Amino acid sequence: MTNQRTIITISLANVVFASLPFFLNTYWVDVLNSIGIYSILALSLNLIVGHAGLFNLGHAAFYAIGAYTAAILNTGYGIPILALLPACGFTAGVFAVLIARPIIHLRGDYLCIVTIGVGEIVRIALINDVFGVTGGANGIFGIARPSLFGFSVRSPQHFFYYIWTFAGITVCLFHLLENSRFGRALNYLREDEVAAEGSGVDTAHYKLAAFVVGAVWAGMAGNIYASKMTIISPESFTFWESVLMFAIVILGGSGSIPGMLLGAFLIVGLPELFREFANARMLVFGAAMIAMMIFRTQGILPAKQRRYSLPESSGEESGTG
Amino acid sequence: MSLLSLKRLTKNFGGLTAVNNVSFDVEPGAIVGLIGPNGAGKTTVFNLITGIYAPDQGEILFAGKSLVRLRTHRIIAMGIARTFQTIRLFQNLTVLENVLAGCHCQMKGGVVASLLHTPLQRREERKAIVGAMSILSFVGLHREAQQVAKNLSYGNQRLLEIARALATRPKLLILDEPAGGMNEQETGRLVTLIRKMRDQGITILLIEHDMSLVMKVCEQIVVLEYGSKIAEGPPEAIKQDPRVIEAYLGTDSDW
Amino acid sequence: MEQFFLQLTNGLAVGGIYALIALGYTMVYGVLKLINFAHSDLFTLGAYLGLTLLTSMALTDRLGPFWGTVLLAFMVMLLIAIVGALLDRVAYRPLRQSPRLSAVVSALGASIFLQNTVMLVYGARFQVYPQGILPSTAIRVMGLDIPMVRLIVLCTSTLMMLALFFFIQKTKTGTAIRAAAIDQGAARLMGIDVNRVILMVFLVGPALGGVAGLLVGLYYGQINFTMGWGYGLKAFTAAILGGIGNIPGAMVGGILLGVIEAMGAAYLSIAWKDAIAFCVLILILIFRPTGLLGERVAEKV
Amino acid sequence: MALLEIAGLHVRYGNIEVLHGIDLRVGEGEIVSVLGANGAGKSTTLLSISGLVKASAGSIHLGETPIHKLPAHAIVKQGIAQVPEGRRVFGTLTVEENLSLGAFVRDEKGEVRQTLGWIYELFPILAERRRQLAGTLSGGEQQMLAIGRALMSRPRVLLLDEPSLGLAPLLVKAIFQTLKEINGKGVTMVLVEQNARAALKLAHRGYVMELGRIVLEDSSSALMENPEVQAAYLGGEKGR
Amino acid sequence: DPVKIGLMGPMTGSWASEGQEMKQVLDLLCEELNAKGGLMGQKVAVVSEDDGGDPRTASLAAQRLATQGIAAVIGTYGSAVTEATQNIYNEAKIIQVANGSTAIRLTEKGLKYFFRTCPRDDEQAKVAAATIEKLGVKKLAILHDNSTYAKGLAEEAKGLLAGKKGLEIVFFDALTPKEQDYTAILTKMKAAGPDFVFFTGYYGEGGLLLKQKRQMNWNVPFMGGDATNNPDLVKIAGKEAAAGFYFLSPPLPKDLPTQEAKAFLAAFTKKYGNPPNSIYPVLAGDGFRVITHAIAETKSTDPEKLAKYLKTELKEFPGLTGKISFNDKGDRIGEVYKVYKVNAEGQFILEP
Ligand SMILES: Nc1ncnc2c1ncn2[C@@H]1O[C@H](COP(=O)(O)OP(=O)(O)OP(=O)(O)O)[C@@H](O)[C@H]1O
Ligand SMILES: Nc1ncnc2c1ncn2[C@@H]1O[C@H](COP(=O)(O)OP(=O)(O)OP(=O)(O)O)[C@@H](O)[C@H]1O
Ligand SMILES: [Mg+2]
Ligand SMILES: [Mg+2]
Repeated sequence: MTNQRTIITISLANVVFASLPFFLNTYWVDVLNSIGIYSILALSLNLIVGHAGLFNLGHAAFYAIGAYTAAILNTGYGIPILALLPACGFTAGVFAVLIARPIIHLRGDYLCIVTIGVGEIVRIALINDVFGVTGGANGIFGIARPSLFGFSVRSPQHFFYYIWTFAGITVCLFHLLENSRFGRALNYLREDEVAAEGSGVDTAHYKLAAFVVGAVWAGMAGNIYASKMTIISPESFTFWESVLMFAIVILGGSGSIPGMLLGAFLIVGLPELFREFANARMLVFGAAMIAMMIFRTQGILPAKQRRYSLPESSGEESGTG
Repeated sequence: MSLLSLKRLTKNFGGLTAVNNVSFDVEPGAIVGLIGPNGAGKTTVFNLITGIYAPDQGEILFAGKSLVRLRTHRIIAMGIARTFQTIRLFQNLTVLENVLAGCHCQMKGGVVASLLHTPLQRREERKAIVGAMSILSFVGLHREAQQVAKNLSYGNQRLLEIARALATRPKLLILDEPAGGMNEQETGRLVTLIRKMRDQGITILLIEHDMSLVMKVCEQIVVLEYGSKIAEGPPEAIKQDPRVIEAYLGTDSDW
Repeated sequence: MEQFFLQLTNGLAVGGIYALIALGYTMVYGVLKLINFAHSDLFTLGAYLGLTLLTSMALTDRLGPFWGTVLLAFMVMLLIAIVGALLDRVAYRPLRQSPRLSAVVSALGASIFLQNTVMLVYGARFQVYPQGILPSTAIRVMGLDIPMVRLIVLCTSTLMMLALFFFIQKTKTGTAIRAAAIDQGAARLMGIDVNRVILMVFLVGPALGGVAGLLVGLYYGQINFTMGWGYGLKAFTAAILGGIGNIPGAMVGGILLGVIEAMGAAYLSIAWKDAIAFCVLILILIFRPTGLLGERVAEKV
Repeated sequence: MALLEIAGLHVRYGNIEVLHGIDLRVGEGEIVSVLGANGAGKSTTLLSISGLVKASAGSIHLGETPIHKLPAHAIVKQGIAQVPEGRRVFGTLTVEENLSLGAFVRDEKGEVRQTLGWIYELFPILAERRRQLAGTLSGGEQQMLAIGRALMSRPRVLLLDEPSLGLAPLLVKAIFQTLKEINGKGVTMVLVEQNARAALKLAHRGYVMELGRIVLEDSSSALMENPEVQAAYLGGEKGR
Repeated sequence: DPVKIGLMGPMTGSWASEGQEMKQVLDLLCEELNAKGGLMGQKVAVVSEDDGGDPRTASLAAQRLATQGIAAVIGTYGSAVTEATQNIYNEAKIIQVANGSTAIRLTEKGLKYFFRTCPRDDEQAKVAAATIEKLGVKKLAILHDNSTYAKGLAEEAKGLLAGKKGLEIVFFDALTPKEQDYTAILTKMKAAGPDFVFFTGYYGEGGLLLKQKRQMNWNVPFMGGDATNNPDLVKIAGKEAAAGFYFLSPPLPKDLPTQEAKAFLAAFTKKYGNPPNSIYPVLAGDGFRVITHAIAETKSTDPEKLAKYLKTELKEFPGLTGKISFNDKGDRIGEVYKVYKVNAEGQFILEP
């Protein structure tokens, strides 16, 4: 059966991937870590941009909120960083509710600029040491490494398994989420809002929900980032970060989970491969971005139609009741 | 009690009164036609009923409850479904998914249930798909279930809109020019379908310019002109009504 | 009070530049529904090309500051227009039939590419315009010294905007541009050559951006290869504030944004200046979801 | 000599071919109607005449000129106007702006104004709404606008894709009457209609399409007598 | 095998001009060293990586350098960027000599292999405060740009000067870097009526401030931190506007009487056509020279030995920017900062 085949292929791929740290040097492992974090971010943004069709170019704000929540609570109150994972998601989610609620009715590009604006406001607030807890431009340092049952995640190799386990869980959960009532509802409002509302879908609710779920995951990614770097500063949460995440979603193929992973490999990995070009590496990267978009206009791995296994007796006509 | 009743409904757009003091009732189980010249305000009436516009004045009661200022999806959940004058499908989704949109308000699974695919959620999902497929067979689109909606022909797209509306389990179905762009044969099939839906207990309110269809299926007809109701009655009476003939039907008695 | 008027003229001048750049965003957006992120780098390129032409051809020495600058402006417009059209040909045209956001990513790539091209060609250091091309005097209005340059910047940008406005509203090509902006297929059925319209848009929009770059160079005297991002973001904000796709909107949005920023800096906090501007933007959009002069909404259900 | 001649036209969307070799001739001053079920390819045929979709094989000639290679805007200049399916009025422009766009290929201002006056006579409601945004017009009003807009270019050949769609019965009659008059002034027409009876009444000849092929071609009166056509397009019983 | 010295600097992004010049300096010094026979009989090679001026890219650059068998790494410029890499080098036991990261806390962590050739912010703040007092300032305005470095310096100086008799800080705020119009800020600052302005940001903004200040006919004297030490400042501001501007800086090579400095300046100008623009690349050069000197002296690339040598044995090494010794934390010892003033010709003149 094809289904079994895919399962076998996927498991094999996972085993190969999991053994990578034994073959790669630390640098490449760390590149993979970076890719992992961006995969998580892209998966979360994919819900908002890819599925709900909401044009969000300020995702770094949620990422930042998560990272700063982790940093502040960890350095200030000594709460273990791993225990803060849900808290980071929670604060980012709450922030998303507060922000998204009034702006959710904006359409397309108006929403886009507002999200950019929110991203910038957050960054400026961090720089200006809002509430006196963000450390201003210096950021916050001395963030603890995660530790589980006395085992401390320290080296890039450790982080590889930590990050990619989280990414794997995210993939599984989001796969389920996509193939459910919730995922479909997001698609409806992406396709035609009036028709969605006219079919009984509470569009405002789902837009907000997309933002919240996306923000929660970005917040948790922020926690992971903070614990990996042990120092965070506003420089890590600029508009450029949002742009990168956005580019991953579109380039990978919006709405497609494998697309997000591949997109993260390309957007984060290519600049590393292009290190050979020294000063011209970003130039080459820019050109590559255009080229990839042109060759795969729908994204590299565009989303596939959902397939449903249909009930047997769908042939004969029956009632509506 | 009437299923739907409009009371002195008025809607202005800038200086234009698109709907002017219109009242009429729809009885349960009836097939009611809403006709009138172009720009008479028929679609606007539908948009008022489904909450896309809010009326400037007047009251809309559905099964005794007021619909005024409710959000559209709430109104749908109360048991009113509609189709659109210009087709509004989810073009890039499959036919089945389009119908599942209609099932949406029958289902409960939220974010967490969706994330975890709880057994409850799975059962619900299963049920929705079965339901959606039976509705598709009902309108005759079950073979296209896994096709992308935009690949359907125009007539089938219209049917799909109806299927999506049916999936919300409406008590009242309102159709805005369902036969637009259909030929005689297809229109004939639509007539059968409309009757079949009524036999399932669904009340129907429709706008149509195809008089052969209207006169064939409607039991009651409301005529609008310049936003105001100018006549109401059974087809025979409407056909004879001089005002309607002058404003809308024309003298030629082809139908 | 003195502070108020100084800040006002200051805001107006900056706003004029934002508006000029915003026009390029809005025009391209109007027709292609594309946010041309590379526009900000065309602006930067305009500033750099202007500098090259200025120093290599000594136009202002030969023709005097006024005519020299005018000629210079035309040359910059021409060059940037060509680059704009090339950009469209290479990065956007292959994406005409694909989802809207794909072109946005291509635009981001183009932006990175252009920015780094400028860096590699001209170096990463600041470049400095020769001094004294624009008069450095101030004129006295009601007891206030208002620098001439500000007036010049404001007048130039206003003039260009008005010219564009009449072009779009009153000429046949302008009508064609507006029609193509709504429905390209239908526009072609009217006999409009849509490809020409798009070419037109990619000539005019970047040309205005290029001139804005030149103005910035002349006005501030200092340019660098990353300056596009900041201006671009502000100009894009301005375009949205006024209602994207709407030409008078871009002008109003630009000027307003300039003034809001100046006032925010003067009376609230300099460090929070941009945050204040974005807050005002968000507030405005909450109450006017399609911007100040937003597109006339005409979606009928 | 046919004014408009389509020979062996193949059209594909992506990798699906929807027209498999269409041959169609329209004489000068003729009204030809095209019938066919949904999805038969009628609209596609009209769009390829206007150059909005490109033929993968075959040719289209207007008189002596091969137009299948021309871009859409050049075809309009040749005198072919279309009332497209789904109206496609410019929603955020006013009624009058829409109409003047219809005359985009014409240069003489005075004559254009005259045509505009004529359109307003034909459709007085458009005159009433001349400053309203086209997108807020009712469905039928938009249809009138689309027809008026096509007429603004004073075409030699007018392609109509379901012009009666969504129009009130009185208006359908009026529009068919108008089309007849315009035809009387020498305008050649291709008419795609679901209202087959009205279409055949107006047209001189007709074609029937099925699944991307022409399956029948005859004079209108002959088609109306044809039992297959009667069953499929005219309704078994007495239709409209 | 050659002895590899890493260079981590911003080759792209906003600070690309610094990083690219850092590379120029190191390439030149490396050539000279190889011409003299290299180290321990081996050639020396510079391996450079781009940190993009951003912490995340920098951490990857550091991982990459760490796997390339380098004996030590020079860099980088920004403090937050350096901080993101400190642990990586430390864990990999690679000596890191930062050249532009002046934030105090970098050396307060007790990292064994971390050094810097630039002085710390508090050093500079001390000199700044002393200068301001000496000039008899009564109403002081302090302006920074919200960057780690500038804000740190501004706050240190504020701390040192607050409460001093006869001196009032009438203005303390930040501008947004990379903009071009600072008249709004100047107008606001002017309204506060300071008789002296201390600007702790970078030369690009500094030049514009001076220029726009002059356009407003405002004659208040300005002083800048060492980030304003760049000839481009004068170009941007114009000579008239820049005249009279004070700034703090480690001594420029041209003002050092030593042979090394003069020779370096000549060689650099010869190779690249202009003298170095910024002081930080020169400090990177000092890092390179210190490290290569230590390797030559200890005849080893063992980090333990090198670190020990640098901390305990290296004394008064004749650097390009003056004498270099390190304390136990890895900070450079000694009064490094000097006060400069721009003269009417736009030259930088060392204040007595
Ligand atoms: N959003 C709107 N803004 C302004 N005018 C509107 C709007 N919606 C409808 N109208 C106007 O209201 C009138 C009634 O429109 P409506 O769509 O209800 O007509 P209709 O009876 O459905 O006509 P048709 O049979 O042609 O579809 C029309 O004249 C139309 O131009
Ligand atoms: N843009 C498109 N992409 C892919 N397929 C298309 C496209 N447009 C039309 N088709 C398909 O081409 C076929 C012919 O369509 P066309 O619109 O020409 O039919 P028609 O005869 O005009 O039908 P109708 O009466 O519904 O208007 C149909 O099967 C349709 O699904
Ligand atoms: Mg209607
Ligand atoms: Mg059709």
